[in-house]
Amino acid sequence: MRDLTVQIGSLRLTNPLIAASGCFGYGVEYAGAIDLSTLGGVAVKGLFLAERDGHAPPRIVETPAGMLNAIGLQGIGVHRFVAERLPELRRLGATVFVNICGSTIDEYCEVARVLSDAEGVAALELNISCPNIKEGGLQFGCSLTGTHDVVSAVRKVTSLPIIPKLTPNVTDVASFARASEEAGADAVSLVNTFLAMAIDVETRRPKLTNVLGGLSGPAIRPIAVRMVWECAQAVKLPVIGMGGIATTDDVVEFMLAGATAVQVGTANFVDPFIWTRLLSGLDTYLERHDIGRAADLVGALDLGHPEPA
Amino acid sequence: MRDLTVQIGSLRLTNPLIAASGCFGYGVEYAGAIDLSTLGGVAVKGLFLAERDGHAPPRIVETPAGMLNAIGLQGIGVHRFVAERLPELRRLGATVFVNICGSTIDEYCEVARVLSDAEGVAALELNISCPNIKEGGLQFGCSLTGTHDVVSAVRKVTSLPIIPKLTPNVTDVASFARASEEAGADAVSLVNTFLAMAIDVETRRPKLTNVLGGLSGPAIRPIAVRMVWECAQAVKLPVIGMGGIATTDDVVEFMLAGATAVQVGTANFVDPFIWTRLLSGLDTYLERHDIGRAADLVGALDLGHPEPA
Amino acid sequence: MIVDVSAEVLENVRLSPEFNVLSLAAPAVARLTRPGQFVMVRVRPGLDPLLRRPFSVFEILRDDAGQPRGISLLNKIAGVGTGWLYRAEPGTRVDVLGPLGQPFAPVDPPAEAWMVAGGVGLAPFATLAEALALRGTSMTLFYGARTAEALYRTDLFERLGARLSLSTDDGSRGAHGRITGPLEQALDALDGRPVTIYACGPTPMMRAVSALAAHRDAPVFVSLEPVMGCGMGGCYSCVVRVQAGERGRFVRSCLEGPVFDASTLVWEALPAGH
Amino acid sequence: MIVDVSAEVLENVRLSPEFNVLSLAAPAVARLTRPGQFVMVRVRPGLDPLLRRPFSVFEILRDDAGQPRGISLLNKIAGVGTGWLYRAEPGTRVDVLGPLGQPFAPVDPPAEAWMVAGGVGLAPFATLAEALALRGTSMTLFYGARTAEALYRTDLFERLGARLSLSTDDGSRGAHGRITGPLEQALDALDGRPVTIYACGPTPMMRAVSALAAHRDAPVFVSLEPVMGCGMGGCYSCVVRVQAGERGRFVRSCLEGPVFDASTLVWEALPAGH
Ligand SMILES: Cc1cc2nc3c(=O)[nH]c(=O)nc-3n(C[C@H](O)[C@H](O)[C@H](O)COP(=O)(O)OP(=O)(O)OC[C@H]3O[C@@H](n4cnc5c(N)ncnc54)[C@H](O)[C@@H]3O)c2cc1C
Ligand SMILES: Cc1cc2nc3c(=O)[nH]c(=O)nc-3n(C[C@H](O)[C@H](O)[C@H](O)COP(=O)(O)OP(=O)(O)OC[C@H]3O[C@@H](n4cnc5c(N)ncnc54)[C@H](O)[C@@H]3O)c2cc1C
Ligand SMILES: Cc1cc2nc3c(=O)[nH]c(=O)nc-3n(C[C@H](O)[C@H](O)[C@H](O)COP(=O)(O)O)c2cc1C
Ligand SMILES: Cc1cc2nc3c(=O)[nH]c(=O)nc-3n(C[C@H](O)[C@H](O)[C@H](O)COP(=O)(O)O)c2cc1C
Ligand code: FES
Ligand code: FES
Repeated sequence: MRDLTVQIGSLRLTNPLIAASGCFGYGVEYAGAIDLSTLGGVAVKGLFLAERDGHAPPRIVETPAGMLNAIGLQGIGVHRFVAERLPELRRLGATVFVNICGSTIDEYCEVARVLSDAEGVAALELNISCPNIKEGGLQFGCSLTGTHDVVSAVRKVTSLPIIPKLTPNVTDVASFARASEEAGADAVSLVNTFLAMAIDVETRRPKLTNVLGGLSGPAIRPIAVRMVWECAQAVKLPVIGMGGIATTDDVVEFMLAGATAVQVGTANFVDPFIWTRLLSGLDTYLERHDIGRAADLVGALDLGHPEPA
Repeated sequence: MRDLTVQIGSLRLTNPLIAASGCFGYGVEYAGAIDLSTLGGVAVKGLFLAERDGHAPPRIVETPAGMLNAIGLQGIGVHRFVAERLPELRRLGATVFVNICGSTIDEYCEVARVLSDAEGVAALELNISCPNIKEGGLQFGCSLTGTHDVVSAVRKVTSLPIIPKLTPNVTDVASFARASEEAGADAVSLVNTFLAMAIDVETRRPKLTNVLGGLSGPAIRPIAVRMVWECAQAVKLPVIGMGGIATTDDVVEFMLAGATAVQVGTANFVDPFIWTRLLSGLDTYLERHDIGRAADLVGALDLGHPEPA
Repeated sequence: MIVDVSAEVLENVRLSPEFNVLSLAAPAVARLTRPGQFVMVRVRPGLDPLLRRPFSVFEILRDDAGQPRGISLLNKIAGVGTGWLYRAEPGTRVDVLGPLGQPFAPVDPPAEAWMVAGGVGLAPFATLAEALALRGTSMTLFYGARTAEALYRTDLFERLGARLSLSTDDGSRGAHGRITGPLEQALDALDGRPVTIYACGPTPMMRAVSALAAHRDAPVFVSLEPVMGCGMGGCYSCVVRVQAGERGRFVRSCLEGPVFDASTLVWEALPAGH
Repeated sequence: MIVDVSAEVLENVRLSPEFNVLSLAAPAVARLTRPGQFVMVRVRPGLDPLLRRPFSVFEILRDDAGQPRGISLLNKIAGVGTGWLYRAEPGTRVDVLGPLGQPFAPVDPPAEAWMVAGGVGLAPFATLAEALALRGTSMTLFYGARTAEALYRTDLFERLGARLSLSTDDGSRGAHGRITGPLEQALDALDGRPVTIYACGPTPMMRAVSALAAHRDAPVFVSLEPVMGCGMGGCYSCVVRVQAGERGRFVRSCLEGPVFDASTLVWEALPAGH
């Protein structure tokens, strides 16, 4: 096995593969399929301070090479998470990224405080990019000052690494990475889902109860890769890339574009055993290309005038 | 056959199906596969004033349920188009939408003037959204004032219907529809392609010579439908919707979301005989749902609290 | 334990233009499956369709020595995925992830077990009937369909000793009308005998069964079929509302179901079904 | 005329772990095809892969009465689409759009025709050889591959009266080395006889052939294989640079090619090939 470790700020990950938030439950659900300690990290489902009901079903719809979701951040709230799930995650040896949400800046801060006091949280991923809820989320994620304000407020209340998760539903995603950097973030992660919709032509109604949902999966990968590339050039912070990763080649593609680590969401639904395949695939890739460390892939895209391919 | 006609400003189309620009050559290439006069319209490849070479190949790459292109607007220029292609298009009975480009506002205006003086042009589609070229395109399409300025300048030099083609690479596409409306557009069309990239992990080089390309095809449809829906609510102008249409259901979906007409691009590559299938499919749909006119579908999305589906 | 196997199609018996039974070489899944559990099937390689589809395990296939060698699915065409499985030829492969979900708890004698199936809702009952037969529980299959031709594989259940009570919408076999008719009569004739009811079928049917039985204090377990994105508890797409506090709460039916005690569900919040 | 047919796979002969000949029931395409033309094949339904793949028409298949009943493709695995076509079982269907592109112009006697094929570049020459045989043009197939086993279907060409000049990289059959070796010798031995050369294979090979022949004033027509998005002139993905003015200009090889007069191409601008 080559050296797969990567560094996100002060955090050393055993490998660059992180389960994406909202696509891996609270992690414990997958303990039967994969040894969680073998993952670079586990980003748990987005948490508000209080429990949340989420949207009425139908909550997902399949689309070409992708899916829409409007779960509406159903969740048990940060207190129950700390009491009921975190101990189990620690026991399983997971590196826990907690995806945190808020309707107000105060709520983000309060959630961050609770988690900072808890044992076993590796980093906070600030969800300022959920397209499916009215309050919070995009309200901050689509405004540069909103992004700056949330990040700097949370920065003040925690010493955990903070990773704003950026939305792709903006003109210039790199400027949001910059705003995050200036506000004291330790890394940025992207992309969250693309705001989208689907209509049932027989009933003439939206297919999702929530009307709008977020597009994820392989369909969006080429846009996500471009955005990761833009952000990696714009900031010194590590970038955590995601959007449609389903194969080892996809992992490598994001890393070449500048991602220090990657997250896998939708593909885990299709194949919960994907992790071992991606890990061994990455190792094989490094070996075939005689690259010593996975970290050497980061940003190694070769832009030199492409030899006529 | 039901009444399939739709109205785009002063222009009456025999049906809502238009071949998308850049996906149908100059139209004449497809005369062997389809009687061009049976189409609602034919949007020809984007034209600058002068001939253009375009980008070095590879110019396309396939992606999950989509493709990237960076053609770079290779073209014969507006003068040769008028002299060499337009007469043939007229003879074939095509309703010609000319997709026009410019590096400067003056160039847009000059191209518009030349086409206004020519015989057989039905409308001008203003390409302010090509993601693959340095000059023109996104430079106007990603700025509200840029959009407003180009549209109002062209408005002054032509009485042809003008249809700015909007880019999806913005935070709030509806505001660009509004800017177009205020500047005197007759309709808006969207979406152009999503800025994206793909990397060859074996060579570690971009798959496209141009590095970046535009994502089109079924992959983007759910985002495009959402954007069409947003624009249709924001402006009184007719909206021409596109992005990933490949089946009759897709056509209907866009119309329900608010599109008065639709364009089909990538799917025509896969199936140049798609047009007759979509036309008869639309007719069958209207019959099955006992809807008299295709125009009645426009914006007929039912948002009433979705009965638990 | 959950496994993912690339399973060869052993046989595809088309029962009608809409229904087929697909036999799959998946011994590992077969060994682990308990009554009423389901699997997530990736119908073909590639990204279209992207997601797996949930299917009840219909039969546990056994070799001559009685060892589990695979499972079968009772498949009804609903769209692209089920269409592929209808056409799948022997020799091709599909990925099968499972077994998943909470199984039925087979009731012991002296209680009777009544299985109420509507259409493709027959699927989870073959495994349950096997388990009931092992326990010696007396059982009846109430099974309704549109026509006589659409009542499939009743032989399986007869072989296990189940009584049949059938109905068809057109009266071509069994009682005329919905299966809730014969069920209600049977309930009225119970005369104090304890019975546990298991139901699977269209949501309105399951709801009606649940209402009928509630009057008679007979426990009802239903197997729900909501849209499922992952089957593993990862996505929260499959929620149904169960009673809790004032408004109830959403639980994931892939983890806490698909089998639910009917009396715990908030039926009004359930999608009317497909 | 261009047609799109849903063609049944009649036969799939696997020549090696990499190459196969796929016979397709596509009489309409077979009737229309001229030498060296290609078709765009949708390898399977659904959106993955999305685009069609270009293939030379290899053989025109005829029934006993000599009527065209289909075409065959000489397929080499390069990725997902060609992989599917390698595995395609008889009875499945693929969509075939064509015939497309500019055909070879078969030369008349007394000129000789030399076909120079590298690897899968053999594909467009079976139809050309048929046309040449009809005209009574004397022909030679120069055909190079890695090993003796990778020289396929030479029987087809012998049957049509072509002389064979073979080469293998490992010397296991024919000359040792590249096919340009035997070709150069033959050119040197021409002694004023008029010859027209047709070449298809890796770009460096075609370029070398073109250079060799240019010295001897022999016209060379090459069949190029760039990436093609549509095959119909719609997308401008398939351009190659031809000489014009100072810098040359891009032309669509699906419309103006795939067959080009080698002397008109700007070889430096051609992708090195796959
Ligand atoms: C636990 C469980 C067990 C099931 N067991 C069986 C079984 O044994 N046999 C069987 O034939 N089917 C079973 N189903 C239903 C089956 O999963 C769906 O019919 C299937 O997913 C539809 O996929 P498709 O690709 O054919 O349809 P799509 O093309 O995806 O959709 C076509 C239509 O089917 C509807 N649909 C989507 N998901 C479901 C769903 N879960 N249930 C019903 N309709 C749906 C869609 O809304 C759409 O209207 C089960 C479902 C669940 C949740
Ligand atoms: C006019 C024409 C005629 C052709 N005739 C034949 C033929 O008779 N037999 C045959 O086997 N092949 C032929 N080819 C090549 C064939 O089209 C490609 O091998 C095929 O498109 C690759 O598809 P894939 O899905 O297998 O590969 P993908 O999975 O799409 O890609 C795999 C690799 O193949 C490369 N590739 C993509 N397109 C081409 C291409 N056009 N040519 C070569 N490599 C490509 C990709 O860059 C990638 O590296 C022809 C091509 C053209 C343009
Ligand atoms: C069902 C579902 C639920 C999600 N929930 C969350 C969430 O709670 N918080 C969050 O930041 N992202 C959420 N996401 C977004 C994913 O974490 C990820 O950013 C996105 O899906 C793109 O990656 P993918 O294509 O690999 O799925 C969710 C995505 C899906 C599909
Ligand atoms: C190869 C290619 C070339 C294109 N060229 C143009 C163009 O010249 N002008 C333009 O406005 N849009 C151009 N487009 C965008 C399409 O017109 C259309 O907006 C987009 O592809 C989305 O539709 P689709 O998914 O149906 O292809 C091009 C798209 C493709 C795929
Ligand atoms: S199906 Fe994903 S949580 Fe139940
Ligand atoms: S392949 Fe599309 S123009 Fe040639």
